[in-house]
Amino acid sequence: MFKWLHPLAKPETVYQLCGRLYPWLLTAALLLLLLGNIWGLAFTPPDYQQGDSYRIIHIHVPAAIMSMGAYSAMAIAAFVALVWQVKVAQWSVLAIAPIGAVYTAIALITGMAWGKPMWGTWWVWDARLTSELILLFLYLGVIALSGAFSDRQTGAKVASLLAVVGVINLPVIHFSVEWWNTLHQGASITKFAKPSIDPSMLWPLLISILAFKVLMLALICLRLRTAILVNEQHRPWVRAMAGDQ
Amino acid sequence: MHFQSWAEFWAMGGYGLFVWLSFGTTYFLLLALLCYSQLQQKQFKRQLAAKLAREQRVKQYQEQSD
Amino acid sequence: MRPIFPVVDSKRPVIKHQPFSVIVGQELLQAQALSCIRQDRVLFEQLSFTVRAGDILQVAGKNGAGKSSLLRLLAGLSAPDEGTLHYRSQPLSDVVDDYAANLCFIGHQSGIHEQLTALENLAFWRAAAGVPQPDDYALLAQLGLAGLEDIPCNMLSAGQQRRVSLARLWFTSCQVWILDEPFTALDQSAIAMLQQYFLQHLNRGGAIVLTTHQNLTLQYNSLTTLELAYRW
Amino acid sequence: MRPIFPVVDSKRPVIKHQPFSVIVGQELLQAQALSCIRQDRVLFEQLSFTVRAGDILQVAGKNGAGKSSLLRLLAGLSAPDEGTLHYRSQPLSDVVDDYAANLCFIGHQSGIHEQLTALENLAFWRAAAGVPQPDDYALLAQLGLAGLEDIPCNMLSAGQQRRVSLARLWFTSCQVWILDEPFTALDQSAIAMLQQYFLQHLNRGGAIVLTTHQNLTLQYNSLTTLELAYRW
Amino acid sequence: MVALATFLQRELRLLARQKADWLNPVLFFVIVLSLFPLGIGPEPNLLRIIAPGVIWIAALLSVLLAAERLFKDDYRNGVLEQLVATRQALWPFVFAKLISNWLSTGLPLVLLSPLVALLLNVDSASFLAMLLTLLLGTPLLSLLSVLGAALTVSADKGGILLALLILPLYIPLLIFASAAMEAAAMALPYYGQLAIMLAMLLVALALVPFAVNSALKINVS
Amino acid sequence: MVALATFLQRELRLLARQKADWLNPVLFFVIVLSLFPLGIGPEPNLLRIIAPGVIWIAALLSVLLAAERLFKDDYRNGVLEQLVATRQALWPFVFAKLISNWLSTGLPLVLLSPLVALLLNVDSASFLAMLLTLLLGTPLLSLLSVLGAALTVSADKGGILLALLILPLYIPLLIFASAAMEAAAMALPYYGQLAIMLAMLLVALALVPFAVNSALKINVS
Ligand code: HEM
Ligand SMILES: Nc1ncnc2c1ncn2[C@@H]1O[C@H](COP(=O)(O)OP(=O)(O)OP(=O)(O)O)[C@@H](O)[C@H]1O
Ligand SMILES: Nc1ncnc2c1ncn2[C@@H]1O[C@H](COP(=O)(O)OP(=O)(O)OP(=O)(O)O)[C@@H](O)[C@H]1O
Ligand SMILES: [Mg+2]
Ligand SMILES: [Mg+2]
Repeated sequence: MFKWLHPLAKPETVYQLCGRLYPWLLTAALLLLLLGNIWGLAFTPPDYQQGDSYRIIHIHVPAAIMSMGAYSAMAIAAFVALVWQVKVAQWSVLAIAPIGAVYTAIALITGMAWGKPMWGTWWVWDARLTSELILLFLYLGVIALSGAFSDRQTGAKVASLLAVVGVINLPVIHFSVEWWNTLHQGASITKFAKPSIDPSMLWPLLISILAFKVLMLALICLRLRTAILVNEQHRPWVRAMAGDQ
Repeated sequence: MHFQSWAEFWAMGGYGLFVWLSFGTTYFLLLALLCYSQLQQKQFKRQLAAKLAREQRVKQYQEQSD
Repeated sequence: MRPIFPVVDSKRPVIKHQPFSVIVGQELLQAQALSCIRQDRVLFEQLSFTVRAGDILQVAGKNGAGKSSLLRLLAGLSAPDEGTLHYRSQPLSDVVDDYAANLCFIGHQSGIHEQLTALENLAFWRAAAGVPQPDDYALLAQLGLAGLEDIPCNMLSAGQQRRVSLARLWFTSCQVWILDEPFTALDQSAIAMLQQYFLQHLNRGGAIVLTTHQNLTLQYNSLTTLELAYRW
Repeated sequence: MRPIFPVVDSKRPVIKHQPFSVIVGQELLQAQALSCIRQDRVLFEQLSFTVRAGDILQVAGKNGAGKSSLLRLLAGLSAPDEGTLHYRSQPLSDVVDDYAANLCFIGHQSGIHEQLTALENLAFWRAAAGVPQPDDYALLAQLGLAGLEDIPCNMLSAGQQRRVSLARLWFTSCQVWILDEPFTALDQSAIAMLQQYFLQHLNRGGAIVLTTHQNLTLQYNSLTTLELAYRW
Repeated sequence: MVALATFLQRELRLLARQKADWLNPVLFFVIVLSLFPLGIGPEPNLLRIIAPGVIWIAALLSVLLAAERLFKDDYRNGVLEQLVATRQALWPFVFAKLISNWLSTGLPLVLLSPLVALLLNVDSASFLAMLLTLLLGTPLLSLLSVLGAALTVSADKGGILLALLILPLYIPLLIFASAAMEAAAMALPYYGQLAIMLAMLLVALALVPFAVNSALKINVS
Repeated sequence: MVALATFLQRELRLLARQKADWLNPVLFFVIVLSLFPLGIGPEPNLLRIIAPGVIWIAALLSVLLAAERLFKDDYRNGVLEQLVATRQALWPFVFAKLISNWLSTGLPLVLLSPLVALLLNVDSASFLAMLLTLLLGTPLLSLLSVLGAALTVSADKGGILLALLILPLYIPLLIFASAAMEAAAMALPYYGQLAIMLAMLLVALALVPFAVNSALKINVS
């Protein structure tokens, strides 16, 4: 059934595929990002409550959503790598982790910059904020762990294991933080409730989300290519390529 | 176009600092990640080429000393 | 409490080996077209050999040739980059548990805990091997460690530590031994004794793969030397 | 940045040794009635000997005889339980700094940091010895480590690590070398090269105290063997 | 089972030999706790409010410090490598480590809790909650730290990496445990929190040994 | 001097190679700080009150954890033994360790302080005090932890013994530093506390290297 997937386990094929996809994905991502953000920044009316500050939504929400999306992608890759010993999957774990970390950092920073005008403080120990912070720690843990071994392969395998363990823990973190917060706070951050979005604001937002997603794919292609080169550098095809330059 | 002038656009209804701070850092971080990833690839290719040349030399050296 | 003056009778054989079911000359390990890559350098390629019951295989080569790496492959600790390993004609990955149960691997590191005494270390390895009935005083005396059984191993000299580590060979019932530089730090008499014991194991139908930079001095019936070249 | 392609010329001597002021045959180390007690056991007693410039002293004996303990005494790392040590006819405790500056001690442990590359380890030991002007690429190539200069040492094989550790002998200007089992993990060609280098050092008026369980194979002019008995 | 018993005996013997291995975490726990009155000021009310959180943070740190060395010795001298080569002996080894880790770090914390209650002005209702949460929570803590230790045995960096890995996993435990103690202080029921902690413990008990096992295998290969 | 420069270069190179050695303490610091709101509750006022003590306790712990490995590697592979045999090279070695330890743990904490102030709602007056106390206090912290590391390098017990040795020495520092920050929060002058911290730093700077030196010598013989 998965026969069509089989060539994808071959590093050289993946390398070439990524190389072919990368320019298209990158241009698409940049165009979409520009489109969504300019539309959202300049061509939509301000929110009746939040004024123009709500325009941060066009990067905050895509980054926040994709930060979680990246984690699931990473965890799936890690699982595949551990169970079926697919090398390409293992390298993609390390390719995705920094992207996820950057997206998470963006979500945190933009959230903070939004919280200052809205809530009057850069940071509160709210449930969603806290779990996003923990997500950042998880990413950093994976990255740090993968770099902690002098043997590259060991680092990649151990980091995959941690990514899988983290995914089991993710819902636990999510619910515990949610539950913990409602005990103390709750009322003071009702502003956080979903603002009902006007369709005219929704479109640019959706485009920006798509842009972040495509950008993630492009970055994965780029980083995976490097990872393949690094890990396959003893293969003739890599050597031939390096010799050409 | 919702804004009347550029000045108004930059001001963002008084929220300019926060809006541009977020957009600025976002673009900076994304761009940094992109450049870093690209740089990594270039750097590795260069390293590999150097390594191959070096290997050649080590082989030569071994042949000489044999 | 253990008896303070154990009755040691070095004439009595310390362990009665339950003979493993052996067909002499039976193929135990087959390596086919193995290759190993470390740090993107090919250490060896297309390496094929067979280890039969009763065989002793000495892996030789210069420093860095890849001897230890090969031994770790054979012990199932890492996977070959290419090629296959068979154990009793079955792919290693299918019978890895059977194989592991029949394998005694002692690497560069001694595998003894420095805070524990020789006796306690042996007890640990006995339990790991599933061998009951300790008679370790006699065994340690035989290995020249009489009187040093119950001091922590970090107070033993380098060679004495090595002896404790090798003591495991005296009670294991495994058929395949993989030993990485077993003679390190041992004095000449200990090396001679160990080699004598190798002969016994081979005669019982065991198989040994080892590396050493010293020469094997005894007369072995089926000693093969596998010379790995140092490749850059 | 270091040059990627160091010019390696194995014919050229790597280091020009500044000859230490030597009166050949001068007494360097005198041990008088040394005794050493470990764990309430007397390892050796009333041990007296003299090491002169140009001498090589091989401390021999079974595992646990007390060779390493003696070497640590001689290196000033621990004090004898009885007896005295003199350096150039002065009590060791009076001239300990002079002595230390003229002593190169390499123990059982290799003394290299596993996270650092061979080059970086050498730079460290150069600085510790106060020797300037590194030409370490050539030195490492001469030791058979060409191409492995800049990977962390924990990725080297056991023998390669040992070679890095011994590389120190090639640039030290110390007169007295104390080496505990320097041949461990080395292959035959490396041992031969090392012994050749020992000869050079002795001819320059150096002195060597070492232990090894392998035999010294070269023809030394003034080789003394000090046999320690294993005493219980 | 025989192997498990022998291995456990070995671990306990090591603990008896290296008393500092279990004495130090306990002392560390007490010292860190006594730093808080010094750093924050001695007002009893403030101390009582922060007590639940502080106790659990100190517990985490002391267990973490102890966990780092768990597999290091056995890795360095090749025991682990040779155990992995024998395969079937790895399971009892892991369980022996888990049990001895809890006995040497978790249990002393539980036994020490009366003293802690005294130091931080914890009242008797929260004290019971503290005891119960420690009983349920410290085994989970042990499981997590053993996992962290197994992940990092062959890593070049030491204890802080371990801390970094474990802390996110540990946050739910912290939240529920301190919530239970706070609820107790307000005379509210806290079965819910305890039940959740129990559930987490059971899940971890089922999954962590597998993860530890494969982490060890990866680390020696 | 040449030796000091080379040794320092070696330490920095090790840090550059093992980025985790200085990244992890920083992350650990941040993570421990973020545990407090989770354990104690998110009320900003409460957080502000406990901030000085908590920051200094977290700083201590992260420096402590980092210090443990300081001499361990060099001891295990015989570098220390062979350095002691050469004697004169030991001094620059110790100074290089001291400097690199502060650069890799103390300095990042100072640089990180704005973020911390944000997380724990510290106001700007106390923030200045926090910055100053960290600047004066972290070198002292480094000195003490290096001393602890040197004392315990050959002990078979790991980091916790170190913690025990160091924590009592550290209490005066904790008291003065958090007192300074509290004074700042109440808009009182805090030169006195700073002066005392400076004095402690100077005394330690004069004495600790000797102690480290002889501790190392004792440990290898
Ligand atoms: C550091 C501060 C913040 C963080 C870490 C953060 C994090 C997140 C995350 C993780 C999501 C995705 C939720 C999901 O898809 O389930 C999200 C969505 C969202 N955030 Fe934030 N946020 C922060 C501040 C804010 C602020 C200040 C506002 C507005 C006042 C805000 C408004 C929103 C909105 C409107 C959404 C999308 C609604 C939804 O999908 O549920 N956020 N944020
Ligand atoms: N650190 C120590 N503490 C206590 N006793 C020790 C210590 N090191 C060695 N011993 C004891 O001293 C004796 C001699 O040890 P030493 O290391 O000197 O032997 P050696 O001759 O070097 O042996 P080998 O050939 O095995 O290296 C040993 O039997 C041991 O019991
Ligand atoms: N853990 C490792 N990671 C990466 N490369 C390694 C590792 N161990 C060894 N190597 C590389 O593999 C090569 C072979 O090492 P190996 O230990 O197999 O040699 P060896 O034949 O056992 O040598 P020796 O006689 O010195 O023990 C070495 O040159 C080294 O560069
Ligand atoms: Mg080897
Ligand atoms: Mg010795």
